[in-house]
Amino acid sequence: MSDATLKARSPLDGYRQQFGTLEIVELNGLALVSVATPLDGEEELKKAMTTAHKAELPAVGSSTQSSVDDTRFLGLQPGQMFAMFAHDGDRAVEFVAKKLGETGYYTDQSDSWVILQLSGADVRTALERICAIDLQDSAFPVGAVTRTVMEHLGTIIMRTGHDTFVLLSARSSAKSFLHAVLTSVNNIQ
Amino acid sequence: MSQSHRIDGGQIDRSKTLSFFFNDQRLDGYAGDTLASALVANGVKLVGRSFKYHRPRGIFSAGSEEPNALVQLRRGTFQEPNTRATVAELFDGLYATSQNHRGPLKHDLLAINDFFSPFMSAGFYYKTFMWPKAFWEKIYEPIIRSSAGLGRLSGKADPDIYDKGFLHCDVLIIGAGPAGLAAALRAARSGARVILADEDFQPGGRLNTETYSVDDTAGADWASTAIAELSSMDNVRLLTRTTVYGAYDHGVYGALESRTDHLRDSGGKPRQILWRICSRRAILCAGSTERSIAFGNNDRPGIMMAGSVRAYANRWAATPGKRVAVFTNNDDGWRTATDLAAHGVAISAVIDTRDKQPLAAPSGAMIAMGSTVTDTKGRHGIRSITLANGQTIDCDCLAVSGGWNPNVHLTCHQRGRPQWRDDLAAFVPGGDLPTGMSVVGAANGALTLSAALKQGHDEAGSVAAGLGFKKTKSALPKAEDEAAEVAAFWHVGQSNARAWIDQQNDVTVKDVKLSHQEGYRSVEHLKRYTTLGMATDQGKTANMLGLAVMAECTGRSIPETGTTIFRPPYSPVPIGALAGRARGKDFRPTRLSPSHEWAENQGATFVETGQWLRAQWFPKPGETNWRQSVDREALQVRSAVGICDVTTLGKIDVQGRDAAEFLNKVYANGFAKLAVGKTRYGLMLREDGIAADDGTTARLSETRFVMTTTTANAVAIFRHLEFCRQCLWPGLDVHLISATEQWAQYAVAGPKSRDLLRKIVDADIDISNEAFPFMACGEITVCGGTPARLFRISFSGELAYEIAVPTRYGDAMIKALMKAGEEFDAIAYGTEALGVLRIEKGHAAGNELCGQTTACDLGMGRMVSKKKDTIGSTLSERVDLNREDGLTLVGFAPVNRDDDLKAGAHFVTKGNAATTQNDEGWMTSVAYSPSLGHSIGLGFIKRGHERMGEIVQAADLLRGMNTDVEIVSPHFFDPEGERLRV
Amino acid sequence: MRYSGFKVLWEGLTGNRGWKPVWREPEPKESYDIVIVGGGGHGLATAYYLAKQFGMTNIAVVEKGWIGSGNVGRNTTIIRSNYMLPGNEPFYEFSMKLWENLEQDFNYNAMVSQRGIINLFHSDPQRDAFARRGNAMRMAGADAVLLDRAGIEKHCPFLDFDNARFPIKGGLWQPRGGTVRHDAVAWGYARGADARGVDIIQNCEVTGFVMENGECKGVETSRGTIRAGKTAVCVAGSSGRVMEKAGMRLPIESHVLQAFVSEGLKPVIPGVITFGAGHFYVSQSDKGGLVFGGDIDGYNTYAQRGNLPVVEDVCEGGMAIMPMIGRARLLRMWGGVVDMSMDGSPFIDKTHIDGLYFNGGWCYGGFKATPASGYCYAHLLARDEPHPTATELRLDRFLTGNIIDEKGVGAQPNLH
Amino acid sequence: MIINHPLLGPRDASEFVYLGDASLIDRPDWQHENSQQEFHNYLYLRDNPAGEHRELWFHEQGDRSWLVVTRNTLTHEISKVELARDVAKERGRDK
Repeated sequence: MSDATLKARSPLDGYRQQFGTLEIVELNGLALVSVATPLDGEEELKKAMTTAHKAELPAVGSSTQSSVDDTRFLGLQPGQMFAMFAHDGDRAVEFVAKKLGETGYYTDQSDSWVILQLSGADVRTALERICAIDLQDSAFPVGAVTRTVMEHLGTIIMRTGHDTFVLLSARSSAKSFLHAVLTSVNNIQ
Repeated sequence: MSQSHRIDGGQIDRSKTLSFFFNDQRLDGYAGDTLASALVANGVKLVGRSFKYHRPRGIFSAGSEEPNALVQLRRGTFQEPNTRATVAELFDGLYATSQNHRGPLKHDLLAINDFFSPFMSAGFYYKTFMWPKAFWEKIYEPIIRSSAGLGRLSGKADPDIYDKGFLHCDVLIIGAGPAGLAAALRAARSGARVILADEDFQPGGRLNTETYSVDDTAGADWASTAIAELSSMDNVRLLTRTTVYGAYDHGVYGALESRTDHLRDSGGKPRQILWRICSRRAILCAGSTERSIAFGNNDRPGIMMAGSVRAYANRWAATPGKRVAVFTNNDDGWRTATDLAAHGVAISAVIDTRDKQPLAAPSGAMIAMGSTVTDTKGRHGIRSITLANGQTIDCDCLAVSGGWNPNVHLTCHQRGRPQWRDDLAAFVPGGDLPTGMSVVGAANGALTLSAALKQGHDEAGSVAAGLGFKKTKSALPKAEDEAAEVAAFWHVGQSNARAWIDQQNDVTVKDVKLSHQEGYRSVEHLKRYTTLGMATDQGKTANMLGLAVMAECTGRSIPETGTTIFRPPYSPVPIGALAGRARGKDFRPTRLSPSHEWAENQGATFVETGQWLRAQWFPKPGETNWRQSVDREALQVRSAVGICDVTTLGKIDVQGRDAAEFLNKVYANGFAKLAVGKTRYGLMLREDGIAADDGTTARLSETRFVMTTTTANAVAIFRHLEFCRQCLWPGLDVHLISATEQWAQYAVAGPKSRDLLRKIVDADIDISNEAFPFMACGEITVCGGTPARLFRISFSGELAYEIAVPTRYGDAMIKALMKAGEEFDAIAYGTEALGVLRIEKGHAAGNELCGQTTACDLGMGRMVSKKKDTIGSTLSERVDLNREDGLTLVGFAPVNRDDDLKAGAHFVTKGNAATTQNDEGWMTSVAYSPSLGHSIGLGFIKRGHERMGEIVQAADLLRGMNTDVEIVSPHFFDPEGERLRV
Repeated sequence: MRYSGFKVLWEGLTGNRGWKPVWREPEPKESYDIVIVGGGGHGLATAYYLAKQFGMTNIAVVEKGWIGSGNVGRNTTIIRSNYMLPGNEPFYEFSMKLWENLEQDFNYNAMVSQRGIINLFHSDPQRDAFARRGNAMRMAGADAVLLDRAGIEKHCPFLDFDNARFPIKGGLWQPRGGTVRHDAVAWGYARGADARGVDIIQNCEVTGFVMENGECKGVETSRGTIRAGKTAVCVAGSSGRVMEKAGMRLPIESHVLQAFVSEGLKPVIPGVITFGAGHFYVSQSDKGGLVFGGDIDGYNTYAQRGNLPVVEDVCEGGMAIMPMIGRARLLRMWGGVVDMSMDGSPFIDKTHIDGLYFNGGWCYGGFKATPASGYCYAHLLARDEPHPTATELRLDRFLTGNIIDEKGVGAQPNLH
Repeated sequence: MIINHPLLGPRDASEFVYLGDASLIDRPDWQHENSQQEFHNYLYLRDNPAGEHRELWFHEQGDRSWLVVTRNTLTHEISKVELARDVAKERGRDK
């Protein structure tokens, strides 16, 4: 039996920086759980989401927000979504399972990603240097979410406000990803 | 001579004097100048040398089509070869030198080539330099190479930085001349997202270089008003200094924006930005390029395109000559005479090939209709011209106009082929334009101002409407239609002297005729044999002439003779810009495991494994070479316990009611009956029956498995599994998600591994051999409640485990393990020791799973189940994959124990010569085994399993070694595998 | 007419009036012993060796466009014999030996320039694979040298040794590798074949095969029927299109390979250099242009053009090992349609149809094979048995499992 | 190139990984009496048409869908994009 308890570390040890009007913050304390829809199980999952979260099943490319709690559902691929909610522990799956029961297959993804939030008036100008997705309002409105690639790194991008975007990229390359974002910011200023 | 050729007017800022250097001579110019216009203003005529004959060359044009005025810009590591002076913006302190001469520009030693020109006609080098054979690489080629080429690279890393970006728009408008501006205004006013790109730093195109007026204001002023309006609209993105260089599939365009080339110093910002523009529609308004006429000695400095001559006068207030003659086959040429005269420049003559009424010309100018220029004089700058009738006329500049070629380049980048228009004596865009592209203005053959404005205006209207934007009032800009008649005239027959077609590559009329004479008659043969149009200007001013002369030779029309295809880029693009940020350490991302920082602090040496950095070994004080560290680490694992970060292995979460059935289909061996809480080694085949990847898969519940893949194949295997899931067996309830990043995983290996882990796992968890035997797995907690996964698997052949915790605890976990291990002399070991241990056990890895070997070759033939439908099982049974004399993976030990084995050596039966015929296999992996005290190897050899004990040669011709090795079992250490079950 | 330095001098002095056409422009005859479909490098070489080595001259080469308009006219001019597998290496080494005597043989200076080729490696497993390859080369009589980092630095001091993402650890060097003036190869073979009586017929498109009770008796063309004892298809890039007219499906996909050339520069690069951790290879032409390329675009296509992602990927590779080329400008980019075969290796074989022969599947490496491909195809056509160095290049090898997969990536053409 | 994804709209082709002819969905029956020939034809032989081509693309840097894209190999024009899973079901692969 070990006396030591394990101390958690975030991918970038809580990065936060202001560049003119543009702010970059590493978001921590968020749980990410992938929910896969069992074959022919979509209806039950929908029901469970309505009862437990008052939330719609998100279409691929968009996200829905629970109206009773802080859970956001990210529609990332057919038959699979991410549930994102505030949670600082390592028991995220249990929380989701408690609500949705056996209507989905769950995999904890909370430790798989580095999460950066970019906000400010220049945010689109900075992102256009690394993001091939058209981020203007008509093409990528608030709430939109998708996986794409930036500087050779797979990235999930979600628009959470008019001038606010949340980027998720693989944890192991968090430093390279931050470097890519910072380079864009430097290059436009 | 300070700006001796500067005249009144122009769009330069005389309040900002800029000084610059050309061949170390200090000169002055003004803001708004290009290097070329500043040189013109200073009366500089000779600016370079031609490629082959090293003939004196002067500025020929005023735009990106320039073939002659190529300079080396800037100094040191910033040195930039082959820069066209005509597009280089002047800045204070600009430093430029001329290129391609030995000795001073004025007295180029290689000018001697010109005297030998009779022997250096087109393709001469294909007919000689063949004897003696050895001389080609040793003598001829080095001489040719050293005199060829133009500018010089610094040979040092490019110090500038570059960036890229993505833009999206409804309408991309290429070119901000009259047509482009008219189109942009209309499209933008309709509310469409517009991108307007122009290569110039001052939009307006020929409105800036001509004296026309639009809407009753001077053209240049109208242009700046239009730009002002467009800049004020937030649905418009105005990109100046931006060349759209290529048209790609589905409305994607490549564009290069120059950001700091016009500045003395980039200030740490990107020099250029490479934009990839996604457009729904594109309107090409690229204008047209003037072409020359071929006549005797038409390549002298001071002989220029007529439109460029007046461009220098009108826009840059610089006259290329004080006594200018004009030689034209069209009305436009005359405007050069009148415009320069208006600036007070003397016009000595206007020679028009057409036999018709002369147009209005300046007084004092000699007019010759239906005449031609046959020859010129003046070594470093033109002094006089000779007419067909033998008359000689003095001039210090000859303005030549052979008509205008629409800039159809981008219309050809996909399948488009230009069509001939007789009235223009030029090619215009043909059918098969890139999807979504339309062409207007001069680029479309509308060579007059009002026609260009109208086409731009109209097309933008219909494009906007087509995209569903509202119709808004937008008036058509008014302008006059100037005279623009032309009568095709290509080259002056009477000239006996050489007449140049391609000024940079020194291709003359004679060369084209010779090409025809020798049978190189297709346009492509002509181009390749004579190098016509292969220079840095891609023949923008030359191709038409060459085509016309070839047509004359074949007696066919120009369209019958063909057209050369324009390929991207429209104008050359720096390789640095195309690479963007991807250089040095930023070439590709770096993936770090959670224990990386800890390993760094231990002084570990790291190695690239794909994008991952992995600890290779952990040197201890006093260890002077890597072998000492690796031997120690391997021995310590065998005798006590070692810890190795295996986080990089691919991990895939496989869930669903049919997960087991799915695994049964993708693995060659069976998985359907794997019990919950158990782990199994799995071998995956490709559909062609070759081994693809291997790993262990653990069953955590009835519906949940955790699969591991090799680090190298993680991504490809996931893709393959998704293919199986979505395309082959969509009826199965199975779901995949990568968990590689979610878990920090450590191998704890060695006789003391259980004792160590007992100090880590929580008390209620029994990991005794009985409760947690070999190949067991389970979800447990460690260090007081932290969730973890424990697998009892072994790559080293020792009692061993792999323990995984959520990545956030990875750093803490390695520290906890090392601390808990202190009392057992635990050590951290890296990938090298990992390799030694697996080779001692005969486990296959990347070098064995090389994509060319079957399960049989690997000694796992029996694992391939014949009782089920598995990827690869059918084709693995093909005869040649199951030959009697097939390869087998076996071990090799040096007969002389002191010999070092080398991977990559080939096996040859003792006594046989090392030849392809005698080749029996190769050594895949080697290591020094500290446990056995000698070098050991794994390798494939024919019939290996039948040849145990045989001595063969490991032939390594590359490293001059031929080692006797004994064929042995690949299981060098603990062959019965007792140690891992205790 | 014989070319020589003296001839050049004489013609120079007499106004270059005496140069004769390098090939005739004959009308197609009604029938030939052999009709070669495709006037590219391989087709012309086949005709040349049939005439010169096997004494067969009643031969026509029919070409849809202008000769040399295929990949011999749009490649990156590299020659090498650095292959690994016994099915390949002897063949490519045979080709290398033919290159070494080519110019004197056909009296045309194709500028065969053996300035060497270096394949860089960046990891120990890569080194082991190159050692395996280098030894296979040496065992087949080719030359190969395994260089360490210092050895590379000596040859190419300008590479990025200090700051590279994937450090250069060494390379496999073939000193006899190099480059050749690609168009001249087609012209030289054409001139040599024409001089020996072969009819080279340009602008003559094959529209079908003449089939009589299951046998191939010639071709239908845009210029009429041409009968033939044997019909030899040699149209790499269009193999699928042409063989489909004979009802054959092939283990081949058509893909586009892009290539690039920079503006002319004074010499900076000695031989051919290949990056082992990215998609980039480069040499410098005698005119001074950097000639470089990388990976195929990766999707089926018959269009001779590619797209931007590969252009950028190639330039990234270039800057990653050679940051000095950043200020050199890319002058021209183009694409060639290549036959990507299922194991990355070619075919020189009879088909199941009597009288119909097939040569193709050269992937992106057909240029270096031109002489041996022509020679071995000629051998097969003249003797009806494969040349000793080409015995494994068979169409049925996937049925038996005798795969020749140098890269070890399996039946996926765009990975080879 | 731009691939108009049925769920996500236009996306740059560089997000995708190409596999090949959509006939790779029609994997033969392993128990067919001539299964080796069948698998050989399935895995190795191609129509390789000059014109319309149905082909498999994987949206690796996207929604991880395998798509069947109908694209002209002469013009690169894309006329149809479907989810491969649906195509596979239509061909009865879920039975």
